[in-house]
Amino acid sequence: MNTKLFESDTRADWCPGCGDFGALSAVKNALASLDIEPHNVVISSGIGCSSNFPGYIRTYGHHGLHGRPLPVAVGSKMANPNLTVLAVAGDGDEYGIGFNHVVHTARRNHDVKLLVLNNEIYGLTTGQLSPTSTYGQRTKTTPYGSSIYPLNPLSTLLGIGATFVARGFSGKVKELSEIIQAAIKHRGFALVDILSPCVTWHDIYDQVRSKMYTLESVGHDSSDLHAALDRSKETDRIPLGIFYQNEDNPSFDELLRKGVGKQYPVDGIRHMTAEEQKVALSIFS
Amino acid sequence: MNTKLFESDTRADWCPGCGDFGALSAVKNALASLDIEPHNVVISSGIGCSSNFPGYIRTYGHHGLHGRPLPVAVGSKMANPNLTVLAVAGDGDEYGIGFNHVVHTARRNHDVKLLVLNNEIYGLTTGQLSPTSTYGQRTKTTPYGSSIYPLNPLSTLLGIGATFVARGFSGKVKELSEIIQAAIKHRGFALVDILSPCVTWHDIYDQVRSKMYTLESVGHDSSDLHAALDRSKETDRIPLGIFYQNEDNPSFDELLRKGVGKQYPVDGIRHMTAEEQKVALSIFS
Amino acid sequence: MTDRDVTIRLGASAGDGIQSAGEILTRMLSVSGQYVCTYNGNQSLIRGGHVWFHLHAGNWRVTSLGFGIDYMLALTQTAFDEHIGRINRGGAIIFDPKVVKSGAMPDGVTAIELPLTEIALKYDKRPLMKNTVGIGSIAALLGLDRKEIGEVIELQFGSKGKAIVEGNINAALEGYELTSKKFVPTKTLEFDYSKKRLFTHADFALAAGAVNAGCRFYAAYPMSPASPILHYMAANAEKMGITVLLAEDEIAAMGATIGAGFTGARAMCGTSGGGFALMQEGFGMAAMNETPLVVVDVMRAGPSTGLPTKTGQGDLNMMLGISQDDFPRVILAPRNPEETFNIMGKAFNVAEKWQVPVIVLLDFGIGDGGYATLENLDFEKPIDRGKIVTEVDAEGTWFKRYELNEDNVSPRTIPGTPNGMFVAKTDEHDEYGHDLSDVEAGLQHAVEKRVKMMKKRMGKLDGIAAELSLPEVVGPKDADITLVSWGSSSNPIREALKKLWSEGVKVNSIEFTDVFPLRWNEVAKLLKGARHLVDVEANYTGQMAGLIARETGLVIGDRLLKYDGEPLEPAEVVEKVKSIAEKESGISVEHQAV
Amino acid sequence: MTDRDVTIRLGASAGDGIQSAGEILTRMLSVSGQYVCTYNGNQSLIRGGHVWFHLHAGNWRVTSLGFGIDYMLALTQTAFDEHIGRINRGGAIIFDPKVVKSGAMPDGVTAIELPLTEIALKYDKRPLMKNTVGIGSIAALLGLDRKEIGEVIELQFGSKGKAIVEGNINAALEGYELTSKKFVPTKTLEFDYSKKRLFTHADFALAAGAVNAGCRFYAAYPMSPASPILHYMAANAEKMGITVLLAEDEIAAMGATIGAGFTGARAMCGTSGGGFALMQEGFGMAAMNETPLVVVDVMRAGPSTGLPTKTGQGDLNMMLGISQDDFPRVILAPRNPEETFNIMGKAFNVAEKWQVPVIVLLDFGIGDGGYATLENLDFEKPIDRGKIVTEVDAEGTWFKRYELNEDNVSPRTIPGTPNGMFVAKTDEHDEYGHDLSDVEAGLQHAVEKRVKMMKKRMGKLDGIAAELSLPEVVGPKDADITLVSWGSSSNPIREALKKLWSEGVKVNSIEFTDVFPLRWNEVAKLLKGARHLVDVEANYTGQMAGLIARETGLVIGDRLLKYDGEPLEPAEVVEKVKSIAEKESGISVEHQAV
Ligand SMILES: Cc1ncc(C[n+]2csc(CCOP(=O)(O)OP(=O)(O)O)c2C)c(N)n1
Ligand SMILES: Cc1ncc(C[n+]2csc(CCOP(=O)(O)OP(=O)(O)O)c2C)c(N)n1
Ligand code: SF4
Ligand code: SF4
Ligand SMILES: [Mg+2]
Ligand SMILES: [Mg+2]
Repeated sequence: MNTKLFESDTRADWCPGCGDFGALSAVKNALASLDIEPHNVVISSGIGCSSNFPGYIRTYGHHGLHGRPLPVAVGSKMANPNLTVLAVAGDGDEYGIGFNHVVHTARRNHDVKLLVLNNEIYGLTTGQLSPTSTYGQRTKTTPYGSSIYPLNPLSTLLGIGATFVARGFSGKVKELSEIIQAAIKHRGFALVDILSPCVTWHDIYDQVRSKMYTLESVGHDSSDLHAALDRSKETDRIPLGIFYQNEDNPSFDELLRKGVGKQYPVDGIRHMTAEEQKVALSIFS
Repeated sequence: MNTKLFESDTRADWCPGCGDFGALSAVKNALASLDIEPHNVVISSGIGCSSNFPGYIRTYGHHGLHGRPLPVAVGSKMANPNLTVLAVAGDGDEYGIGFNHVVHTARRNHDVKLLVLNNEIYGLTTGQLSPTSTYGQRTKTTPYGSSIYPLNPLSTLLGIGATFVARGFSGKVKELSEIIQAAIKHRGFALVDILSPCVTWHDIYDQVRSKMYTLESVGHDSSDLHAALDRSKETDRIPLGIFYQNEDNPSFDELLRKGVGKQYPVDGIRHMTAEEQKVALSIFS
Repeated sequence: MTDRDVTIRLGASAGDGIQSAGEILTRMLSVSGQYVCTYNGNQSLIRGGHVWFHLHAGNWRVTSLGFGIDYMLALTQTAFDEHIGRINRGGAIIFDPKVVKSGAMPDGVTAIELPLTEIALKYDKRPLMKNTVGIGSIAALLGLDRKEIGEVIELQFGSKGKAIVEGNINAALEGYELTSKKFVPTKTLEFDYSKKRLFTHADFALAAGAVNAGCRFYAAYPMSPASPILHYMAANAEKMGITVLLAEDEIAAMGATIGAGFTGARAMCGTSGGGFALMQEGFGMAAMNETPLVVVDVMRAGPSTGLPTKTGQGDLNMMLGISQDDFPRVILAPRNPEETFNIMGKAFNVAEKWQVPVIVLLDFGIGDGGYATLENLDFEKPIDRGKIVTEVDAEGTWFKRYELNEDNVSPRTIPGTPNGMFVAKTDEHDEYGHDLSDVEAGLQHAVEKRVKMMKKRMGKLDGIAAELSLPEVVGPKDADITLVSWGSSSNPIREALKKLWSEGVKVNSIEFTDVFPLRWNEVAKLLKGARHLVDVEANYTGQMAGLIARETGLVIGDRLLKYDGEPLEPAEVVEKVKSIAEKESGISVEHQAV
Repeated sequence: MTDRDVTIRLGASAGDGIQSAGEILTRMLSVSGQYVCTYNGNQSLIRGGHVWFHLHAGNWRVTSLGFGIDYMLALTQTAFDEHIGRINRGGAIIFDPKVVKSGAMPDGVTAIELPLTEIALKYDKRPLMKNTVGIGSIAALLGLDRKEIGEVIELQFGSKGKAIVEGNINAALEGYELTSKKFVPTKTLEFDYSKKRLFTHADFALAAGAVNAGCRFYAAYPMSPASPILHYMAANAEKMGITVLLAEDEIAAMGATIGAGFTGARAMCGTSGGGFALMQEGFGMAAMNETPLVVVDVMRAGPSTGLPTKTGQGDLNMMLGISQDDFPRVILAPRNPEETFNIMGKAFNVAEKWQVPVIVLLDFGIGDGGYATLENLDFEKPIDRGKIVTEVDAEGTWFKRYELNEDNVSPRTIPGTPNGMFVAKTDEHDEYGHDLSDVEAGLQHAVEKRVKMMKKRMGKLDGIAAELSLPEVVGPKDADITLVSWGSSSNPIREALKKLWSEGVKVNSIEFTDVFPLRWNEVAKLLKGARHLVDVEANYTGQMAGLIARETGLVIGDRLLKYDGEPLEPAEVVEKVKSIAEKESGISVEHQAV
């Protein structure tokens, strides 16, 4: 499918050079490569520079509240499992205020894909320490350098038992697109942590470029949890790719449908059937 | 110190046989063993059967909101680092609604100790599925058996990089007390997951008793993260003890005091000094 | 047929099974043609503490707890001591003299001493059936046909096996026989065994009403007294095709509901006040991006954790001030389970037609905490989904989801619809859902659009108000005293009116079920015609009176406010009205003992 | 000395550094004896979009944006086009003809064409200094001494090195010279170089005021426009001994603040509306367990995400309806930075003396978004910690933390105090903090205690109201028209009054700074005396008018409501008042062009 189908008529208003542009290209490319029609995609975002994302890609979009892209995505997917549902947001959104939703969406293995545009900073609010900001980083809230330990989203997700954990770099669009495609095809929840530098408040392009390598290149086995954990904890080098994937577990939605069957909420806009009424009345007697 | 000092005049109103009684004894015993004076202890709890805890032990107590024991504990400790601050609450409180606070309190390594009275059920609200309820478990919200994957709090905390992760059993008061003592002495944040069976909605006494063993007995090395991870993922047997401990990292409070110094907020109830006024006025000009 | 009714109370310790006993009794009377209304006096812990169950039943449509207690079953000393003072003259109290020391009885109250425990132990090792014996005794006092007892017990315990069913039946019958032999009932009911009446509490009624209105998505985090809605949805998920999410917290429950609503489901979430506090930011989002949804708040006595198993109507102010800045919202407060079932069609229709979030306010007293008879259930109220567009022309990149319109409602597409793409925005936006807040904020054209968007959203309120119902006026137009109430506080008023009218007091009642938005000028007219207004509600400050004052300037000076967690009783209303009547007429009216 | 003032606007693209240019100009005028008031027209994104900076300065205490624009610097075509229509007759607009096409100029507006970019490029590779050239030009128009320019630029850029300082000074001076040579200023100021005035925005003033009031604990999650408070606390943490928590979310920020308050700190947290929505449950907890704290909401235009960098006063209703059920709260809304600094002592004293949570409401317009002159800062307001008990007798297991008292305030111990142990409860509790909700709920004695506890908490409101200030009445007692406002909406009114009085209109102003709780009967008296009331506020529904109606029954029918995100301007107030005066007198008054 042509990525043109996903073009918005709104110019992305990120700062020139912002990493989010690369992520945007990668997502368009991934959806087109998988031949998913724009109207069958929902992208749910939060609030932040990164969360302006839905306006710049022609799919259904929900540009909601800071930290809450996942609940909206989960509700959307549960209401209509035919849709491809992505959540795209910032590190503040997803690793800070909204991280509890990440934890529980991951452990329940909902079939939604989380792309975190991780710039290690609160961009839109003009540069405060984020949960992934590094020890020593100078920001508006740590003018003398941070003495707060950062969150490692990858090792944490591995600890949760997430079934797909990956890291991409917005400066490597093709590779990123491939990771996103794998995430979309994955059975259940997927986290793609995307290093997406903020050129205004915390430019880490050079740092990433100098430290990065692909997991593929070292023959990493993405079914090996221990290896994944070790790789996820590396700090002197930056591994990119799929750290861990496990497709043995059915997704939340598969399990749900086993019980409730294919009666999707969007199709259920109807009165009770006679049978259902009987059940209802029996409860009242 | 005599545990009598910690006796409340309020009778604990848990159901007879509730695991929380054992946890209560263990905490009293641990504090007394460490000679910590009752008035220097703050216990912050949430809402749930387990969270009624503070009323039954004579220390300062804060019986707050469902899921929010940790923020209150963190604020209390930051305001007066001389206090011993515990958070005691249920699995719903801490692994459900309030888990984001656990994640971030752990990663920042605040010097507060979290004791989760984990009964794998929402006790006080009459038996709904909790985040630690097991796959297949029948509850009020899963009348036909749960098809939702539970949260593994231990492996998750290991993934976060928590510096003290342990599991106790309220049926083993002495051993539990020892774990809690180790937690209190630990440099920074400690999680003690306490299996504390709910005899009314989900009685797992027999199950725990038949599957449990101590990590000590198998020569577990609590500095070995990988071993800890493997142990934390066991389900056919239930390991008890300290899974992981790491005292290399200073606590949040140590790092904070490096910058701000020993000016505790509780001692700072004063006007600006002349020096501070000068700083303030220079910002206004 | 004369109006007959009776009030019954069962008191015991938590764990004695008094709730199930109360349910049996309620069922027994319902299948015998009685209207019922009950209240569950329980504790916020699982075992221990004193609990009770109150039942008001009669051959007319009772709406609240009635006056005092006619018959009481006291299984513990506390039960006896707590309630003995409220037993009416001519009433009776059943107890086991081996357990309860009665002392001197109040005037006109009969002590019915029965060997409850002894009988119970005949049929089970644990004396749990003592309340069944008590039920038998009460059945005798009421003059109920003994064969009804067996049927209902069978229904209740059927699943527990034959032995338990039979034991219970025999225990009940022993209580029945002993009582009929020894006591002449002072107050009996008129039974019609051909009339099987339905009953439930408003939580279940709401769940069923929602499903019937097409709601097949429910998200929640457990919270008393709203949890039964979740239990209903979970228990019936497979039978009725309901997708249920037990979320990690209320924020997620609200978020998922918005996601589902946005995606085209009729979606609902429910909680109690503390949980609603957490949902507020999401609620504001739904109002801003015009996503239809219904949210239920089953109120309990607060503030904060408060009295989790007690009742109150203290959350109205919260609903008027949900999250930041002004946006449209709709507040409905049905008075009883039947009205709750029936209002759900309206709730969802308003939500979808006007693309706004709708709040349904219940409280513990009518929710989890009280059964009432259901009579007229409307399963057929038409479903109106409003301006959903299913086919969109291929022109243009984005769909004009927030088109400015005469009626302030824009056409709406749902994900999956080709060419219908738009971004649902919480930032101020233009007609396509593009940001006005981003690069253009403050520019003249953006400022003008912002004003239009604000007017569009807020303008819906007039349209909705035109559709919502004015308060119901009950009783004579020409009254000396007018009681003003909303939601459940109307229930005791109805019974008070009956009594007051019978004593010649000229009083009527104005009852709000639709609370906001209303045609306030019409409300003002209604109220300004009254001679003496009394605001009756279950909170400290008189929140509904506050809303009325805010909207109309009319301050209701006289108030009957109850904030102790207990349900408002008709006697309290009667007393209040009489004290006013007395003062105003100068004539002393006999007081009702409360 | 006659009153002299001028209004200046700088317009550019985001990234052009217009905010720092505005700051330089503000400082320049402040150190030259001027009173200032500014507004920052920025965007909710980091680069791109049109931004502007407005400055009103004069030798009298200006309070808002003044009337129209006297001098404008337009760095872009958009800046020119957007603002040209608002330039006053006699005013001038500075622009670079290579960048901006002016077309025909409006009557009486002078075009000052300068080679801004060309000059700027002389001193730096990027033409960033073009706004410095513009500043020089404006300085010339104002008649400012050229040596002031150097001093202030040195101060601003000192840290960036000598080259940058000198480049900027030279650039400014070129602008200054060119302008003085070519143009005769139409409107100049009266300078007093010996008067160095202080200025800041209310966010910083609040932070400083809080620290001076003894607050050494601040917790927050970043949110515009409240973030500067956090930045202030973080930047000064070491210098002033402040413990700062950058929390994982607003729920945690509020929770930690309560923990710190409970532990004896003067603790504060701050956010904007969306974040406050999340803090509500915690706020209710603090009110219930009587923990003192201060929380700041710097309002921005909503609803929901709304216009994050624009202003409004839409959060009052939220503050009146915070979380479930009734509890005491205090709402203060200082009008400007100076008042904000000074009110913080009161905020903390009220919080500790009455053991209640206190809200301070600011908005973007006076907060992050606007500077104003500070004159009378009270660093010495006594600290009153209320009933803190530091020595407790050893008898008894628990301390009677919630003792029932005449004044509804109980003695308070803090953790660490021997024998002072108690449990801070969100459940309804007795005097020791033991549950009333648990095993005893509904029992008569517990019900009675519940009522007492409810009365105790709510009873504080009367005590607090007695201490809080009634609205300030500005202007003649005897007025035809009375404007009612609160917080920042008072600011444009002050300047409107000045103008209206000068034209003989009999108008006065009633300005609320303390908003809740108040002695409403006295407020009513004050308002009822007025002939024609006009409510002036920055929200859609007139939330303060709603509160007044709720509490007094007085509905202010005439309203000037602004909800477009832009600051209220004095001209809008003038126009509104004149249109009323006209209607009421039948005489046509000359309208002020807006
Ligand atoms: C409840 C709430 N709290 C705070 C904010 C303010 N806020 C907006 S964006 C943001 C953080 C942005 O950082 P991130 O999520 O990392 O996104 P980025 O801008 O870096 O892409 C914050 C704190 C908000 N909008 N809502
Ligand atoms: C915000 C909020 N949501 C929901 C509740 C209702 N609630 C009270 S206790 C509880 C769960 C109790 O389970 P857990 O934390 O495991 O404690 P337990 O009773 O099992 O000890 C819930 C959901 C609440 N009080 N507040
Ligand atoms: S501030 Fe940073 S994150 Fe935001 S648009 Fe600019 S470069 Fe990107
Ligand atoms: S319900 Fe369960 S958790 Fe609660 S007190 Fe009883 S046994 Fe303990
Ligand atoms: Mg970021
Ligand atoms: Mg539990």
